[in-house]
Amino acid sequence: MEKRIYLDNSATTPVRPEVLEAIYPFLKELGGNPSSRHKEGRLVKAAFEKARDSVATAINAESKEVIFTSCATEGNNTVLKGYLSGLRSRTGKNHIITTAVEHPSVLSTARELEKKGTEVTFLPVDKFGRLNLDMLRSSIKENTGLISVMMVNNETGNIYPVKEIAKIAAEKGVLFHIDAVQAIGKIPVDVKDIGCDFLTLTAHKFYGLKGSGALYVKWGKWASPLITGGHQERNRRAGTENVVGAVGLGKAIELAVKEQSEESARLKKLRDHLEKRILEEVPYTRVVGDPGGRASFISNISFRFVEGEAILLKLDYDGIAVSTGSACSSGNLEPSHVISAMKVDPEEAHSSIRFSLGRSTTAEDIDYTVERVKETISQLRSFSPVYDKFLLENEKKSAWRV
Amino acid sequence: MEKRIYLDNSATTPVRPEVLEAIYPFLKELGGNPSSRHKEGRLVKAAFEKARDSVATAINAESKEVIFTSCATEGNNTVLKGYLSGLRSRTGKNHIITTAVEHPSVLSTARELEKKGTEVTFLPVDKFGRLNLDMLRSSIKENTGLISVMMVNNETGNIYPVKEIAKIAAEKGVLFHIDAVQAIGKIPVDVKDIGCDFLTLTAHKFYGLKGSGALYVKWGKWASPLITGGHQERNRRAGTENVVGAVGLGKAIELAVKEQSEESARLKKLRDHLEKRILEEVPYTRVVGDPGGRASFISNISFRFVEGEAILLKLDYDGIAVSTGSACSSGNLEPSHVISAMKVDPEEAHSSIRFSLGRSTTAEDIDYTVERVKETISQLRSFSPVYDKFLLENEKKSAWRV
Amino acid sequence: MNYTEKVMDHFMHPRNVGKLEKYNAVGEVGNASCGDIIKLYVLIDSDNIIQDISFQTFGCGAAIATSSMTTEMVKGKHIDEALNVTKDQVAEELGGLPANKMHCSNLAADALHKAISDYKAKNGIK
Amino acid sequence: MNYTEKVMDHFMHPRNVGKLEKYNAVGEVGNASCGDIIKLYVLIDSDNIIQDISFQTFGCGAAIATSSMTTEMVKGKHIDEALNVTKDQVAEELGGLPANKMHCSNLAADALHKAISDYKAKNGIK
Ligand SMILES: Cc1ncc(COP(=O)(O)O)c(C=O)c1O
Ligand SMILES: Cc1ncc(COP(=O)(O)O)c(C=O)c1O
Repeated sequence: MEKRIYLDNSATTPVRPEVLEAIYPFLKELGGNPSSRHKEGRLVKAAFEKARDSVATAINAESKEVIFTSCATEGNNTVLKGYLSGLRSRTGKNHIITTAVEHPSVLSTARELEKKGTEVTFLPVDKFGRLNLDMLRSSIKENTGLISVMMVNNETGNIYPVKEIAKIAAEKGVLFHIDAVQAIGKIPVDVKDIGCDFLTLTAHKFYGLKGSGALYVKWGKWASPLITGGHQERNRRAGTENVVGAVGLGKAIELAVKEQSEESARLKKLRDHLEKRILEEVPYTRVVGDPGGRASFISNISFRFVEGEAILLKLDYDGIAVSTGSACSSGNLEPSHVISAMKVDPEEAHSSIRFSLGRSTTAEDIDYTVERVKETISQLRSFSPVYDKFLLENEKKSAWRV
Repeated sequence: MEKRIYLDNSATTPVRPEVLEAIYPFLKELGGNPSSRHKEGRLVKAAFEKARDSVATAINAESKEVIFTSCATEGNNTVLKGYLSGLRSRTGKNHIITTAVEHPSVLSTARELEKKGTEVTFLPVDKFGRLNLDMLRSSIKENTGLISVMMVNNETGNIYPVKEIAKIAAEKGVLFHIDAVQAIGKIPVDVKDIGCDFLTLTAHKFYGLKGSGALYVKWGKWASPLITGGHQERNRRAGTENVVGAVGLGKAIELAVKEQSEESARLKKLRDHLEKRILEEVPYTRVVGDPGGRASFISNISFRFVEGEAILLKLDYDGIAVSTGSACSSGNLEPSHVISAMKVDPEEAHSSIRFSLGRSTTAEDIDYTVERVKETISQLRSFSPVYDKFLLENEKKSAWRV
Repeated sequence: MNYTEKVMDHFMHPRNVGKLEKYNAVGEVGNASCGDIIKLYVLIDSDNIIQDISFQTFGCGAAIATSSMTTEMVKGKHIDEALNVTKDQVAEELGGLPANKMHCSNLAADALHKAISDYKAKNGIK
Repeated sequence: MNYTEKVMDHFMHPRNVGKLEKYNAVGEVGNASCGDIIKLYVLIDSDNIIQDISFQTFGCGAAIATSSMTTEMVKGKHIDEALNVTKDQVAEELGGLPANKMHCSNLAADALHKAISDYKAKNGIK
């Protein structure tokens, strides 16, 4: 493959060498079933449980509070569906609160629950993507069972005040779920410090394997499983264990947390440089997101007058991988629900590009990217009818002023 | 690791070298998200879809009828729960028929549905584990929506007449789901020839990776997803795709099907030899299962007067991995539900051992195993109170006869 | 959801791009909220032949490629002949389009219809 | 659900196994449907000391190991002292047992109680 600059680390990350090394024995010879009683089983079980310990340590949980899943989407479904059906039947609580900027795995699931009779409040955000905690507090009702808010937004990098939300939830006796997918390895994630009841994560966002995730459930808060069958995972998630995925997740999260502060600082510098140059050198651009609180590896920039997919394809041709919105909504022609929720006007919503930096990103990558972005945007604007109209209107305005 | 003889291939199989080779590039460098539009995404997408084609080809389905899942347990849950909730709301049909010998991923799920108001018929089996098709036919009612029967039993190897069942189901307008987990690579599996609506499989039973499976859904028969979120898998299974798992599954199933007839014949010889020797050389043993129709790689043998776990542990110490019942029910102290359903008396039900052969099994393995089994059984019987009592009673009987 | 090579070629190297110096017909369709706006500039001569044509497009790869291809397909044609060019033909010439791009982003033919009918109206052509 | 080394040792090399040639007390507990049957043979001398003891067990690794350990723990003890040996002590001596094996498969102490109370009844000991 020719030299590529991969700036789509929010969509997924490649497997890092240490993870490959950790899983290799389980691909090469250790093929037992962790539930088996014989030596082949016990060897694998030991590694599997060690991986669970690593996940627990990384988020300051206890091992028995960690359930391996096939991905964060499954984890989010488990909390929203499994939890709710359990809670509803026990307590009658049938209202959940979430936000308009959640990942589809929460949002669509909440919408599905809504269709089936659950009451759902989707909290709006302001133009920076920020939540209003007073609004959150006042939307809690007698029958509110669960609040689900993400920790870091996957499109803007916005950081949500989960600790404050946890406090509100606790005061009101409401359970609190966090989608921490984009937070692991980016900002500290400590379930005890935050005080949440559920937390989901997925390995492939921090150099583990796709198809492997974990769900933290505070001890005592378990409700009912999404996937039933065998006795795996203390009856909380049936199915033969994804050993390779879990061992990889254990190693990946251990390294992600260890390297977090240094790597975040490094990426912040690169990200800030990227934004500074683009904002200075490409007119009619702006950063979409919360200037006061974003994780340091994402930059969502809108390039007025041109459409995102066209930018993406041109940069791809130049060897640079970026995205418009989230990968799992590609194929969707609507502008991103996250950007739309921020009351960005539709034309601008179609014009935004997410740059997400990662371990491979260098300063040279950023400078090369800026050069290609400049060229691409000016090319695309050269035949944009929207830009043309804008220029004409500006001319008129100046003419008047003269 | 010292020389081991792995006779637990029904629990899981190690990854075969060709599969490792196939997935290696996706662990080493190709780390994109198949839903991404850029080159990193497209490269991975192409391999992912090729894997889907391989699965489709292997079971004679069309690619769009294949949904990748995290395991057969998820697949079975999807059919039973997703399907049923969709069907119930559309047609009011709320009765399903399954058997007493299904895997827990079907059985527990059916029981859970039962608790929530679905009517479930669990068809009994005879002492050989066989179903009565007349009984099946007559248990179909106006409101029967789904029949779920496995193709090959994971404990006995019994083959169930899915083609006949499909015919009955079709006559009565009932949908038919097959758990084909233990059938792939063991007997031919052709969804068109069988005429089923759903079929589940899991990669790790035929040398693919744990945590990766597929669900066949006949085109037009889709109801509703278990896991909701992004647009992956044509909106039928959300979550970032397990690329490594799927690519491995594609390669594994391709090889499994290609080698099926030759490998089955080879294993049949070895299995028959194992049974012949054990039955001849170890008294008070018998094969549990259907003498007229078993897949050729499993042998479930009961060793009267001794308990299965003790046999398992002793053989394990001697370097031989076998199992009592299914791996996912280890930790369960009940005798196997499959053996119990065959009206085997409780003491004998506790005495059964499953030998499941696989690619690594050689004739020497089998002969060594027989020797160790002989020794183990005679040791354990030497202090079995049940055996002692049996001998005394026999002595008395002979004394009377004199 | 991949584009054919032909689509990518027209996207990367769009033909007849920008605004003609001289034109006597204009057609614009689409709006920003659906993500695609296409504007055609057409120079029609006295024999009603499309002497020249160019486009401006705000939109995705498919929108740009179909705009480019449409202008190529109708340039030099009599306007009535040009009106026979359908979206399906444009897509076919491009070797196909992803299903979800077939209708939303394949708007250049509509823009052409608009341009020509305006032109006809203005010039009293029936 | 793994066994400790001590459990495995007693399982692989069970002590006091089989049926004593000479015994004057027997205790049997368990049944086949729960998967464990333990039978103890005890030789108690005139001072009510357990001179010898052996076991027969139908059961899992834990059942065999706890049987073996129990016989070791009570051999040479006065019967009243032997009655003080609890299941928990047996499990502890073995370095622990998996939770689900703690009660179902740890039956040897029960068998001993049975053997001794029968012996006491037969011999008019209170
Ligand atoms: C017959 C049968 N069905 C379903 C399963 C479930 O497969 P998995 O554990 O990969 O979900 C298994 C094996 O575990 C099985 O043997
Ligand atoms: C914020 C967020 N939540 C959930 C997910 C779902 O993760 P997965 O696709 O691995 O299930 C993603 C990424 O895809 C994400 O960015």
